[in-house]
Amino acid sequence: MRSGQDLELVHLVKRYGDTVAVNDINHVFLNGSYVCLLGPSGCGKSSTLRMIAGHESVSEGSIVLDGSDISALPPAQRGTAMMFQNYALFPHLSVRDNVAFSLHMKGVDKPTRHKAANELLELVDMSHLADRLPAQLSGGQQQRVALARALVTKPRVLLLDEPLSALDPFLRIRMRAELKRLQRELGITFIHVTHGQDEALALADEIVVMNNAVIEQAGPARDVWMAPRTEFVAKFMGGHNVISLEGHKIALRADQVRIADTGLPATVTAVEYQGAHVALTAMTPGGEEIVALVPEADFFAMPKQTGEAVSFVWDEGRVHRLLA
Amino acid sequence: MRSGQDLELVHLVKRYGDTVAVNDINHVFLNGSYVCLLGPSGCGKSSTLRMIAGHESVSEGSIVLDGSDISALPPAQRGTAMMFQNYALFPHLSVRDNVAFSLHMKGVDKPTRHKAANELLELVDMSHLADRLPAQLSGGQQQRVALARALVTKPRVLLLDEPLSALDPFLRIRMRAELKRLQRELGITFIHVTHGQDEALALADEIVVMNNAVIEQAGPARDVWMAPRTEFVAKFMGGHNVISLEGHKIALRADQVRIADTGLPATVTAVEYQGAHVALTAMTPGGEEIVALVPEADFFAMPKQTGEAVSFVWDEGRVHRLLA
Amino acid sequence: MAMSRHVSGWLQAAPLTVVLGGFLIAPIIMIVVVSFWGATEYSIYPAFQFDNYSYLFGSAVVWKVFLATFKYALITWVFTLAIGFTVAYFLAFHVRSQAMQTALFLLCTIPFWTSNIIRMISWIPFLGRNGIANSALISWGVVDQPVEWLLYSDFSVILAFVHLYTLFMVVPIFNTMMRIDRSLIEAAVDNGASAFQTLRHVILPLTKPGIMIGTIFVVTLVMGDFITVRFMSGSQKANVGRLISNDIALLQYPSAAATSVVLLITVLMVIGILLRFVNIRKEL
Amino acid sequence: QEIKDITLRQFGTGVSNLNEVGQKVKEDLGFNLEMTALDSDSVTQRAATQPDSFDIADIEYWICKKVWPTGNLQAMDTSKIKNYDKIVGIFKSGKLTPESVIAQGTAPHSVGFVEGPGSTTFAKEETGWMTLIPTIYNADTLGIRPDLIGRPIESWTELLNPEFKGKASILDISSIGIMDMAMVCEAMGEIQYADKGNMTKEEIDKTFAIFTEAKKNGQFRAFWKTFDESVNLMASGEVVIQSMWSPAITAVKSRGIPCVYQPLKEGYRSWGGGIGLSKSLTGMELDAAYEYINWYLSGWVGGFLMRQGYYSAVPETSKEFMTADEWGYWFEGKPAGGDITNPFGDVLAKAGDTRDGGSFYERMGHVACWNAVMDENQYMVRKWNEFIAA
Amino acid sequence: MEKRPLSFYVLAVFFGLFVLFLYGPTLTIGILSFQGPGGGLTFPMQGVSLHWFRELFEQQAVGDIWGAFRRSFVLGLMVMVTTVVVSVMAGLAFRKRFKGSAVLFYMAITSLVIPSILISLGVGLIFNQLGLKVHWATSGFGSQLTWTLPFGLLIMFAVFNRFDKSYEEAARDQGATHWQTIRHVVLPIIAPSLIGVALFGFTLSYDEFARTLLTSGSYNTLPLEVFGMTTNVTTPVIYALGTLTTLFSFGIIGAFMLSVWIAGRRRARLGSDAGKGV
Ligand SMILES: Nc1ncnc2c1ncn2[C@@H]1O[C@H](COP(=O)(O)OP(=O)(O)OP(=O)(O)O)[C@@H](O)[C@H]1O
Ligand SMILES: Nc1ncnc2c1ncn2[C@@H]1O[C@H](COP(=O)(O)OP(=O)(O)OP(=O)(O)O)[C@@H](O)[C@H]1O
Ligand SMILES: [Mg+2]
Ligand SMILES: [Mg+2]
Repeated sequence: MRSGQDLELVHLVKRYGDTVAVNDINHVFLNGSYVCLLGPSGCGKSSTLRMIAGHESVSEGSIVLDGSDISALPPAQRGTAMMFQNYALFPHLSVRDNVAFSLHMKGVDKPTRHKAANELLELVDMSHLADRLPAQLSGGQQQRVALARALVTKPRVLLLDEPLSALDPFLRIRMRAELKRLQRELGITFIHVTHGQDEALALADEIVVMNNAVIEQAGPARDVWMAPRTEFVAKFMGGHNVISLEGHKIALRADQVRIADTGLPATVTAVEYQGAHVALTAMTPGGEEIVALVPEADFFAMPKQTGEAVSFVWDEGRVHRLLA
Repeated sequence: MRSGQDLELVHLVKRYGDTVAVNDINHVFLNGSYVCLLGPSGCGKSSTLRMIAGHESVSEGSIVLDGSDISALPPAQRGTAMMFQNYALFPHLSVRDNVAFSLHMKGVDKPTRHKAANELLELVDMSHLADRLPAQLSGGQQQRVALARALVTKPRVLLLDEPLSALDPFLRIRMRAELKRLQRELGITFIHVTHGQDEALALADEIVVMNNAVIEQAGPARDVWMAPRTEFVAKFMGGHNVISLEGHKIALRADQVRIADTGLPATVTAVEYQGAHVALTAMTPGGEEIVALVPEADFFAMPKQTGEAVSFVWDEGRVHRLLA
Repeated sequence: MAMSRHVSGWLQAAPLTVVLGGFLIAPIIMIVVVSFWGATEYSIYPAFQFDNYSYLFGSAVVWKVFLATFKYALITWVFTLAIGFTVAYFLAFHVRSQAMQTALFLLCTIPFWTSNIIRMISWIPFLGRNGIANSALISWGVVDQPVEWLLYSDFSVILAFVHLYTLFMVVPIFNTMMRIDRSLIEAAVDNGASAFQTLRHVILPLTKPGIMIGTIFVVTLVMGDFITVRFMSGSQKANVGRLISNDIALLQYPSAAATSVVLLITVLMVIGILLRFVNIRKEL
Repeated sequence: QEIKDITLRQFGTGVSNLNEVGQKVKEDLGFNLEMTALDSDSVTQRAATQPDSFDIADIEYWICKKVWPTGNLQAMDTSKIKNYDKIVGIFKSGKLTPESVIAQGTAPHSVGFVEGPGSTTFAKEETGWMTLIPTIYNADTLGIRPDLIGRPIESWTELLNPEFKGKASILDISSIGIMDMAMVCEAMGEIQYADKGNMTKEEIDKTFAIFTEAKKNGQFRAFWKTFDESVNLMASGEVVIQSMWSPAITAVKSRGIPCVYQPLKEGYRSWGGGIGLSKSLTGMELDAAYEYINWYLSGWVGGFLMRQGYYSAVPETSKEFMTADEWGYWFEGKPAGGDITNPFGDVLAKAGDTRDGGSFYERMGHVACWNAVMDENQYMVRKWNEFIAA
Repeated sequence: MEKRPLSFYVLAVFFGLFVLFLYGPTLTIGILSFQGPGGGLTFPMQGVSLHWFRELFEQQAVGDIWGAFRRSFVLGLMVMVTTVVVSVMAGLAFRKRFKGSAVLFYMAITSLVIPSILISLGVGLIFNQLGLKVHWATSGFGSQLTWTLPFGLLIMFAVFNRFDKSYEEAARDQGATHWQTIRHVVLPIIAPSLIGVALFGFTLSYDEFARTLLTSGSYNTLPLEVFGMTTNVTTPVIYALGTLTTLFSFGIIGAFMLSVWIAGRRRARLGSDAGKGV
């Protein structure tokens, strides 16, 4: 639901010399929503985020928060806060002082700012390590401190640039649950840049898929995944086959493709075990690749080898026609 | 099948001062198999691999290849070759010279060694870039060169330490297919260290799960995933719930848990959209967490919110009792 | 394995050890030994006497000279630090392109390639009673008499020191600054720090190692100097180095050696204290 | 071995260690003479400590007093010196003329002879074995900038006159400087020295006390250590009165800046230099060295040096290498008939100019003391260091 | 282009002044070296000419500039080569944390901070007492090394701190011997830094004064000669020399930069699509 407090990008452009990093994008980030900016490397995600944060000047267009154009304000006055990819914790300050840094800068006295910092450390469950230096923390712990530090300014919008990419897969999954929980509790807008579609799907209320400096598709996570508009989105979101059918490109979910006795003939080119499923890649006579995600029990009941001939079927209703 | 040419670790121990990085492990790597060493950070995977490669001395025990103890031999004489995580391509040498390096060291003359290098570059499809320097290659290209360089010594065992971790997710999936293809073609043993269980499942003939300097479980990928022996393995491999049932810890696959009207009652704590599925996390009255992986169509037919009460059921036959 | 590591380490370190042994340790030992010797007009003879030291510690002038040496070191340090830090800060944080940074940095290092002595004496025509500075000041009407203290004074000595040694401050500070993660600055700005607060609370603390290394260079160079003080003060001022060089010139080696020993101990103590604040090997 | 392969290594101060001499030696004698110029402290140091680094030492007599006892030099047989008889008396008996009074300080003759080869103590009179063969000497006084002072200067006391506060200078070579100081203190009537060339500790203390006081009051602009520093100080106007060496005056004058080598009523402070042979010289090299010495005294060098304002040890032979006008101006104190140039072609005096201080006999006849090394030298050196550091 | 904050302009002016301060004397010398034949060491200029440069190439009244230059150049090269070799070896050694490395490290630090004149004095004394001749190529050479080696070593620390050990492991894996690894992998990779060490070693030696003062023997090195000239020469010849040595230094830096640039171009010609994916 749109409200007066949304963050809005209006004809936003970013140029670095001749490179156009962000090309005239328009978008409304609903207040209190968790938005993931998704896209391949170099598509302009960070540039967009950094313009919102105020760390990069706006070449053209404007950024409107709460009805007023913030694009000329200094970072600290925008009502946004940023959490950096490598966390950017001040290495010479203790965890508590890191969190209290912005209050210190405002001239808040020590007891008050330490109290405020402690509260936030409590929130991210880091009170017990408040006196450590950042170098003495693990990646996940550092991330929480960075989060606490970003939140201490009571931002309206929290910006996160690939916050999970420095963590190992195990921790990544745990931390993403925490991010989500925190966003729910605080009720503020999170804008989270990532190039992992699983991360975006898991977290986002809304996914914004960028490519080549423009927004290819934006919408609720499920809409994007269920109905990719373009071939790019379909491929990038994963789990989809893009094949030509009757002169049109269509997207077909891999988990909807079944092996049958008749159907589209194909030759198995790879078999990848994925735990609950087996991904069976096969080549059609037309030279297109199709992946079928077969439940492992079904697969092992009738295993296929590379080189074997198979036939694929799917429900017609599952076919989704692509725009481009 | 065991053959005389297997690689065998016998009571292998590695100590760094007081730290025991590898604690008395025994394992047979079957000749020609693709083995993944899987485990959390710091569990001793790299140490094991580096002892096999000869880059780390063996504190105790021995490494037997082809029936003879190689643990005292210099790296180049072991019949092993290593591919490094950051590829360690010599930055001052062209791609071809990188691949030809070991032959150069042996004193092979230029035409001969270049010919050999070209053959391997052909194999990894990099012939067209043979004159470039490593800095002029993308990550994926560098990886192929590193592979070619490791293979030029005609090793019996190729050791790979997190070979895919420097690549972005998209590329990672493509390169892992190539690794698998190559291993099949060459028919030599690959020992691949990773901490991604999806990677291990997709690639490995055999998975060796390490934890705390010991091997927790080893076996074919499907066995490990279907029948984790310990709680640690069950949790680490993912997709499993570990709950207490009748005084025993059991593992239960998340995709086998269904929502029903009666059954184990629980309260939803998180809903994570994953594309084809939705991961529903809930808390049992006993304080245990259960994840149900619900096909998205089913879920959205009857969506659940955080805080809602649900009941879970599963087929008794799917319960798998854990050792510890 | 462990054994061979030490042995090959020793072999590789041997040349360095030999050079330092022969041209650093042996000379120091020699100086210590000779500091107990006696001297005639033209020669020195082995002895074991404390005359040189008792004279050294007994002379008020010597104490004053040590004090002056510290004074020069301290004042020079303050100026080189202030200037060096500012210059490095400008280069590291205000110059945007790396090519420009390198170019400007090289620009600063080029004068370093002209002989120190020549650079030093070229201040003389500038600062003299009828030098450019005074002519300019008079023609602008700032003063009507030549300013005497521009040359052959503490001012000119320190000016020359600052001129010669500021670069030794700029380089390590610049080096440390360049290694500060830029996102830390953004994080500070994001947290509402003003440019000055960022400088004070983030950049300055993180630049400390560079400052320490620069300090080590400047302090030791100034404390060991003997030629700048002589030239720039017209022989009117003295520091410990001059005391030593005068003694050497007059063949009073034992006395020079005794002064040297005291100077060496002083310098090593100062450096020892500074090294407590920085791990040089890590900071490079 | 042929004579042309021989190379003799000579070192000394920039005053007389000139490359022209080396070239002329090559022309006239056929062998090589390598010249290294150093400041006077380094000269002493090298003569005393590095006997192998030279064949010929071009040093001053007071330096000789320090260096000779080290045994680094060998005595020279005067019978091999052709012009020995023509060497002026100052270097043999100490007397310029039979009636002269011997001045205080380290007079050249007092360190000019030893009993025989190998002897390390000086003889009282001529023995036939010379330590140094005299080459060059002069009478020094204060140099002034008449244009900036604007009144006559007559006494050494003017050096400490507060009128010249911040505009005076002396040289920073202890053995020479102390003598200038002594001249000043004696002229001021503050101290009566028994022998300025051999002061007692009390005399030394008193002398330094007076000068240290002056230094602290800012009397001195700078101290100089070499000839050219003094030239620069004077020429740039940093200093208007200072102890100075004769050719330094001419150097200032040659830039068109007025400068006078002011004769003072208390007399001159004099110095002399000579060449000595390294202990290690033997055989053909030694012969070549004697040949060089004889050549040195045979006039060309003398003329060369005298035309720069120094005196030659054998003036007679030098006369042949000077024009009558030059001889008249430099030696006899007569007004110049035409432009007087130095060997490098710089004009040092115009027609009608006379030399400051007059003729050879007027100048060398008024020597009050010689640069000296005294018995309390080490004590003096320490005090000197303290003075410089004060 | 983005707008710069005011502080940028303030600092830019400060930096400009600093550069002026650095170059002022060099420029003064530069200008004064073009004095007319009648000119002195100070302003005002008395005409403009190349007289003093010509003079520089003629025999001076005293001293031997070109001999000194030659010696300094040779000595600089000697020191340069030795510094590179010894500091690389020591750098390699220090990576191993061998026994006694801490002591050696503190020795190197001492060598760096010890007042130069003490080295001069000590080495002079030793040679003297042992009855050895001091000579620029022996005692002078050794004394200069005590100054250049610690610098070289520190640079090597910096280099090896950033050196990825896996290059060596890869080489060992490929069958390279210890020596081959150094020769074919380590040295080529650190070569650019070695050029830096070499340049540094050469300059430090070429400019070294205090440590050579009592250790160079009969023949002066260039800085000693210049020092001698400051006391023996009253003409702008000394400035001409200064100007010339500065230009000489520029030449060396220029040649160095040119070679780096050419190397860079040669690589660039081979093309690159790094970062474009597979
Ligand atoms: N400071 C800069 N100067 C010049 N070009 C830049 C700059 N920053 C980014 N770019 C260019 O702008 C484009 C977009 O960059 P951006 O960092 O926004 O991409 P991204 O989507 O964040 O990529 P990644 O996933 O790799 O972080 C790229 O082509 C990049 O090369
Ligand atoms: N050179 C070393 N010196 C001391 N301890 C070491 C060294 N290398 C590894 N260790 C320790 O040995 C243990 C195992 O390290 P290892 O590198 O084998 O783990 P890993 O499984 O490869 O972890 P990761 O996934 O983080 O690479 C860790 O506790 C580590 O800290
Ligand atoms: Mg980015
Ligand atoms: Mg590892």
